Amino acid sequence: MNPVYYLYLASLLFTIGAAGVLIRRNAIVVFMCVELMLNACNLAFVAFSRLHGNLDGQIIAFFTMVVAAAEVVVGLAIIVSMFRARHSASVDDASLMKL
Amino acid sequence: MDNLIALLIAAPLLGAAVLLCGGRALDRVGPLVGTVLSGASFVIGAVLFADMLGKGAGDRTMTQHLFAWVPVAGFKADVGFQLDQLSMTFVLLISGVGTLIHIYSIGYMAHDERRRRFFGYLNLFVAAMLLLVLASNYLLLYMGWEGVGLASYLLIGFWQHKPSAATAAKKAFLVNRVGDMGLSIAIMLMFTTFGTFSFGGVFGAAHGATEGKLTAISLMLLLAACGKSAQVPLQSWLGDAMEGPTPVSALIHAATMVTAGVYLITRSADLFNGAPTAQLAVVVVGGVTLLFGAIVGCAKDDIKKSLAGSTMSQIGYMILAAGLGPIGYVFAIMHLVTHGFFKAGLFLGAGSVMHGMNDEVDMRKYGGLRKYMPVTFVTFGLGYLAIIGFPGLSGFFSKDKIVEAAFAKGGTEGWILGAVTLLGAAITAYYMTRMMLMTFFGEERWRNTATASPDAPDVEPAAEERGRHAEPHPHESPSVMTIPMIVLAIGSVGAGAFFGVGDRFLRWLEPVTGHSEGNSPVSAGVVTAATLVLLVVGAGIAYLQYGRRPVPARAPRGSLLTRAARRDLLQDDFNHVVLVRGGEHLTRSLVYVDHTVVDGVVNGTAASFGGLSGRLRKLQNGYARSYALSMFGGTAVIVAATLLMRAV
Amino acid sequence: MSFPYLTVTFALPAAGAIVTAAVPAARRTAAKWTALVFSLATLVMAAIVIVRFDPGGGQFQLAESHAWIKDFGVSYDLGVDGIGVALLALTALLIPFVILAGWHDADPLEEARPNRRWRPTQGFFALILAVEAMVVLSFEATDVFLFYLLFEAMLIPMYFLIGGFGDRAHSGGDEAAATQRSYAAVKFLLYNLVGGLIMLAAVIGVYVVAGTFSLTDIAHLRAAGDLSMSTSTGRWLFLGFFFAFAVKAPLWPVHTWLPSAMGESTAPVAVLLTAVVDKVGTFAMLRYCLQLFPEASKWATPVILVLALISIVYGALLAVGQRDIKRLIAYASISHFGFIIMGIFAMTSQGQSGATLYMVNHGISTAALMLVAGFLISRRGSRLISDYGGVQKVAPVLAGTFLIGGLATLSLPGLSPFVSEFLVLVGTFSRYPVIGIIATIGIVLAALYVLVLYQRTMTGPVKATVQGMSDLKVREVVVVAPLIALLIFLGVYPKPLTDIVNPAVHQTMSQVDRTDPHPQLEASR
Amino acid sequence: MSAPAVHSLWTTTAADSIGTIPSPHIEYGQISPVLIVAGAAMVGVLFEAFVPRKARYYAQVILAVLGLAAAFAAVVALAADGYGSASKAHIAAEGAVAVDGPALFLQGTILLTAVVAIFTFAERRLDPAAGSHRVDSFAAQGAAMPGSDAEKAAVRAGFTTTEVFPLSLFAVAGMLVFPAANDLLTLFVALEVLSLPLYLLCALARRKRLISQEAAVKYFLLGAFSSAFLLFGVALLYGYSGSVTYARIAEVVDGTVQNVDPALAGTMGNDALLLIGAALVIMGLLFKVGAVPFHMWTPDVYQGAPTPVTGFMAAATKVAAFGALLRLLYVVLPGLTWDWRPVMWGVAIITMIGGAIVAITQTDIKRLLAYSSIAHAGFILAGVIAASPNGISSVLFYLAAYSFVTVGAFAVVTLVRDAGGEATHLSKWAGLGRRSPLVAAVFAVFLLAFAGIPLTSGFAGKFAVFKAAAAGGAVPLVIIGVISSAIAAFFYIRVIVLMFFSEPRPDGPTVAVPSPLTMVTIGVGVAVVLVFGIAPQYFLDLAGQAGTFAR
Repeated sequence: MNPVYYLYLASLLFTIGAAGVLIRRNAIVVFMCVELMLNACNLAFVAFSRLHGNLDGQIIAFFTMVVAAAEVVVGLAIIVSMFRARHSASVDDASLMKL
Repeated sequence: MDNLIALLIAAPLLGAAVLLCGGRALDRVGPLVGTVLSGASFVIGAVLFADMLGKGAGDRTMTQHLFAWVPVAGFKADVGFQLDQLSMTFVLLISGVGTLIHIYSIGYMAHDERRRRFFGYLNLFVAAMLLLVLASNYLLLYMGWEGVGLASYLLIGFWQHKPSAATAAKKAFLVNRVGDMGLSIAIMLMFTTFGTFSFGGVFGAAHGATEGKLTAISLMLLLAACGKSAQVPLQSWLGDAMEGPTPVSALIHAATMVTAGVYLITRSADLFNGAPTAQLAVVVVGGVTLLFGAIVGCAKDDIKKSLAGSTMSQIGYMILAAGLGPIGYVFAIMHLVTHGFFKAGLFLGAGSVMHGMNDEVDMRKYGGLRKYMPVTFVTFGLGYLAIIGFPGLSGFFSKDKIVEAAFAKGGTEGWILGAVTLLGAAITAYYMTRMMLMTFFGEERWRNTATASPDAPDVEPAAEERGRHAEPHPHESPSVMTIPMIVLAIGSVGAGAFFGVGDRFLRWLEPVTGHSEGNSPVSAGVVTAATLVLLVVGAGIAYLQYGRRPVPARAPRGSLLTRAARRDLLQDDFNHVVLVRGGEHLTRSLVYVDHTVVDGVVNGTAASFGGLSGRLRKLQNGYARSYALSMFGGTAVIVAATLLMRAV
Repeated sequence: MSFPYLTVTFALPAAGAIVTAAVPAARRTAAKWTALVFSLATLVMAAIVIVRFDPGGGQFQLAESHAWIKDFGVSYDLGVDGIGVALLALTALLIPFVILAGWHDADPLEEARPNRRWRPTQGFFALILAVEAMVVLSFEATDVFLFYLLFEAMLIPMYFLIGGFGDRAHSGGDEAAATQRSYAAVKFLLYNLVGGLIMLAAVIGVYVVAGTFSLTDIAHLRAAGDLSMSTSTGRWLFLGFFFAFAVKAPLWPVHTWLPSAMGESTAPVAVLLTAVVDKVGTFAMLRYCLQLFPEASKWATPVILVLALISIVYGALLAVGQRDIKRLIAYASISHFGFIIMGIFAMTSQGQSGATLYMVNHGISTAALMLVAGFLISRRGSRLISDYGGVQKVAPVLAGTFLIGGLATLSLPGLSPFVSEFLVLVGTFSRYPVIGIIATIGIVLAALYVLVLYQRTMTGPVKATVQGMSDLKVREVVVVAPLIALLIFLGVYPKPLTDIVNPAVHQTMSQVDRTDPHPQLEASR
Repeated sequence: MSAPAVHSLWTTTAADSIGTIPSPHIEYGQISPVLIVAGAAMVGVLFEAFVPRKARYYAQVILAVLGLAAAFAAVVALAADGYGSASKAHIAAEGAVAVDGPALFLQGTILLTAVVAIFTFAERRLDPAAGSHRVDSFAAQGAAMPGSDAEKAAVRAGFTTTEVFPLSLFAVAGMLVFPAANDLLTLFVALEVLSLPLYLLCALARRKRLISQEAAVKYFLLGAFSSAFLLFGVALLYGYSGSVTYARIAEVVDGTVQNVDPALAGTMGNDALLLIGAALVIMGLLFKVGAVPFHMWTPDVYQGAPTPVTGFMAAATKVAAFGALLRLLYVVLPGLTWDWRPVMWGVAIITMIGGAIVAITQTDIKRLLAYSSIAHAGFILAGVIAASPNGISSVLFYLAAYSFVTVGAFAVVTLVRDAGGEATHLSKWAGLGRRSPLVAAVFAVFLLAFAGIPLTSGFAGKFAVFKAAAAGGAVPLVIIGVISSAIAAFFYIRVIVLMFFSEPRPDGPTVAVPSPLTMVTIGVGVAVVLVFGIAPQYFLDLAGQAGTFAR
């Protein structure tokens, strides 16, 4: 199967994720969309890795997962604390600072 | 000997410095110091004069070089003096008459608390005037030129608490400044043409210059002369200048300063001779002013203003004569000197009259004063006879010569000029007779009338002491005032004959100004006869109007011409409307422009930035998602741009 | 390595500023005296410089050179030519009078003192000395970058002087005064900063083109023909420089900051501003615009002359229209700066010598007039002309000095400004007759605004508002008398000054390679 | 043993026995600065676990400062060994990080900035003591809900969030690697390592916790978003060149690559991969430096975060991010100069102008400084664009000059307080010059430096950058930069006017007297302003020598 298709899929996922970030209000969901984007990247890495016949891409994918995990830890901590403070996880409510 | 020249100026200058910087301590001796120092410079002048007479006509010019004033590359102005017959004539006139008037002022200003300063200013004037006539180059002359202007400004406005005086002073200075523009431009032209502006250099090279250049320079000099000598169109200030104390009017605005223009033209003879057009302009100016002043003189009821008009007209004679070229220069100067005597005399007389009349200046409130102030009457009378050119008195000789010279110009021009001068003589006779009659003859109109001229609410404090608004008690002035009058009277009687008989003055001045007899179409005799006839006519009319019939205490409405003449032939109204009003509008609108337009543009830009900032701020709406959008959009744009960049 | 005269001349006031600022808050008088002493020491130093300076010598004398920021091609190069010396002397001369005149201007009003640490007096005099130091150094610098640094840096202390120590005589009360003042200060700073920043671009350009900032090196490069500056580049750079200097000078139409700045600041500060700081602008035109970009200067001359001409007439007319004494003087200064710039760009010996003399004379005359005006205003507490009248009756000495200052401003012959003004006119006329003639209108207008001012304030019946006004005090006479004496001396005997200036001007002329136009026919002496 | 070899070793699936796995060759000495800081951070974590609360604060502060100092010493030592110079600079740790001039210079700058920033972290004199316990600018307990009883209790108990020290050390570690990263993977990891702790630090303000948390959320979400872009960009570049090491990619871009296998040949032909990938990576970095249009997080985060953190972020992050950007553009994409240059031109221009203009109407001092930092990013970009050794060194110099001043400025902001904590609204600053001239004067000095007035560090930096840009032919950029700095001058001056020329308000803020710690921070700032402004030659030389990247 032509690796290019994997690439298309990756871009599609990435775009979906990005769109989600722009559209969804709930911080958790937004964050999940970011994760989706990261995974899209992973797919792209693996695909290219296969294409070029070296392992770098796959190794990077592992790194990405670790980083994503770390992001989850930090992100959830922040989002949860915000949620507890305002009883809402909507990113739009968090707009005290503007102009 | 030559080194004495500087002293001529130094003496009065020292006086000015001492009197103006010195404190109240000098208040008592001030007048004396001033008078003595001015006298000193007269003595020095006399010594130099004697020395000069001792020499041959050819080498009478003395020079003294003090130091380099402004040396910049080709531009070399020195502080140096040149004393030749022409300057010498002026030196004697200035320091002589000046000293007399100092003496007169001791009496006249006796009660003024600020007389120390008054004498300081007088000395300053004498110094500046001497500098003017002694300078050996035009730039230094310019310095004296403005110096006398300053002195005149200070003295006209001496009673500064009178708004009218302050205004008159300002006006005089401003009008003169216009003339000064001419002088400075003339000097610049000289520099660019000859590379120098020292008398020697310029006159030496004059013949080499094109007529155009010479004309330009000469016209500019004429403009300057018009300013100082109150010639049309810059004459308007002289009338108002009468706001100053009368001695000032006598010294500055009759005898000396106002004749500076004549000096300038005569001094620049070599330039004017090469520029016929300019000379024509000069005679035109002279002729017009001659009549203008005379007419104004007829209409004024204010004795000083009337005399001012007469001064204008007399200087008109001189300018006209100077404009005639070599045939006229000498007589211009001669008339200048004689005029210096009798006009100063007349003014001092007027001052003396005012002194006795609570500073009343309106001749309609005079009358029959001859028996109250005999000395004044006699001296004034002699001055009167002199100015109308009564045979044998000084005016007769000098004015007659000018009339002859005018005819001698030849051609229609000659006829016209001759006619003008004759007409002027007639009018002179008219208004002077009128003045004489209104002041010293007729009924005593000042009886039971609370006097004081409306336009001068409070003059010298002296006046207040004498209890004004009461009926005046005419009385003769103290001898310290009458003696100078007597001396001047003698001068105005004898000077003419002394100069005229045997062309003594002509021979004295000829080496400097050069001289040529024109070819007069009419003989001297005829001219003299005509002059006398017109004289009688003028005086006669005046007698019929003011001698036979009583003079109304309030001025009648008068003919259109009269009314115009009373307002200086509407010349002031013109100035007011065009220059003053126009100027005010211009400046006001410019202030507005500066504030709204020039400044507005800048403030506008600042404001627009502020507005833009306010609008851009709105983008920062606090929503994380819109921030993300801008990032996303930005990325998209960048990607697109990069790809396009490659595609292009 | 000889004695560093120039460094010391600038270091003295700089040190003075620091010391003065360090004086304890309570010891105000001490601070004043410290400042005065330091300024006098600077004056002495300046005198020594003049003595050491040899008019016949090389272009830049008493030169000092030390490496500084070689990455920027910048070195600490000092040196003075005649023009620099003249202005150096002017600065050193005026500052003591400024300090003396402002003796009480910075005394804190008792109620307006939040705490002990607030020490306006120290600040005021320290800032004045700081300005002096920077101005002095900018006259000494022969390195474009060094000059630029000071050109910009001197704005800051000046800004605080205007905004922080404004004129207390204000119609609108303290609050209005404060807002007006900070507006004026900001306006001053922004105008000059914008000018300076545009100049910065040009300065960088110079480095890119020449690779050095040293005037002498650049001159050598040009002489050797190694200076590859295309005509257009030269012109752009010239414009960058000229704009900054025109703002500083100021030249129409970028002049509007001056009236507000001078109006709102105290008289001494106004003098410092217009008589000293602004001179840096005209000085820089003469030294940098002309010497760095001869070709461009000649190219731009017509336009600049016209602008200068507009400044002359426009400034004078606006002066006539003013109601505020200080703003009137400010507009008069604008007119005078027009003359200076005209003289510089007339490109004749007379014009440029005249312009240099003009800078000095204008400094002295404006100082005299403005300081007396300041004394007057401090007495009555108003700047409006209409609030005065008949002052000469109650305070004759004040009126007299005011009149002399005014006469100097209208450049009466016998007072020093006349010499310079006439030189400028002649210089301009000999190359551009029409412009020269139109400029003479300025003479008449000057007489108009000065005499109107004098008439309205000093003459006429004594107004109730000025009744019992005190005449000049000793301190005030000490300030004014020497200035007047100087005006008269330089008016009658300007030779010492011209002797110093002429060679420098000749140098400049040769660098621009212009020669005076010859008179149509040589005079036979 | 080179990277591809390793991979081939992996790809040949168990052909021969995997008996000998060569241990990767790591030059520990050369990457010691990173190791020291990271180690110190980990020790700090252990401290949190084992050191009693009373002693924790002091232990952490000392540890952090010592760690940073030691790391700095290591950097100096390396530089002394000549790793800074082009001759000895090289790639360490299997091509992961570069040890060269720019890297060392920036690491040194970051470390020193971090030290002074840590001082402000440790400041405990500003807030009134809660009971017997002195408190710093951080929440008593990050987890405790704002205004809740739990929080009150924590405050009463005198809890303090000493975790901030290890967190900041981790961030520093990331920052040290960021500009030195020599392959895209390292770059990404370093980015995350430096970002994640900052997200947390933003959320930990003691006062105004709500906006603090909001700042954290925004920063985190947008940061994650941007790093996703960056990562995708990495993927594309990897796809294009088959490798993530800078050197390799550069070769491929230049076309000077050896032994091209068919797959590579295929992807090499596809410029879209390269261009889009490069654009995305660059975008990720521009986000960190806060360039328009990726700047919008800056004002909010700067305002919301605890002021010491803001200062630290504003200074250190910018330094690190610009370092990475420089390396990327100069090492990886020199072959692409003609593609990225126009784009960067655009970004630089709108960044300069936009930052300056929007700042004019700001009313909060921290937001004002945020926008000013945006404008400065624009100026620095102008230097980046110069694409010449001169450009590199000018940027290095600018960063060094800028960072300390920024930390100092924010330190001053922490001093001006009223009942509600720091009084950041501009109107409160009115007449500060009358109340406490010294503080106002110092702040004025910083503002003048930001405005780039001559004889301040700001001017020297600006001049260096513009000079490089002009020499690089970017004259229009210089002119725009000059204009925008004129606009910028306006609002700096506005603040000065406010402080000195307007009457103090009765309810105005008080100025807290800080401990020596903050004094040092501010002192360093002032010193840098003056030294860099008046005698910058030494540092210019330093930056000049450090001006070349290792390939």
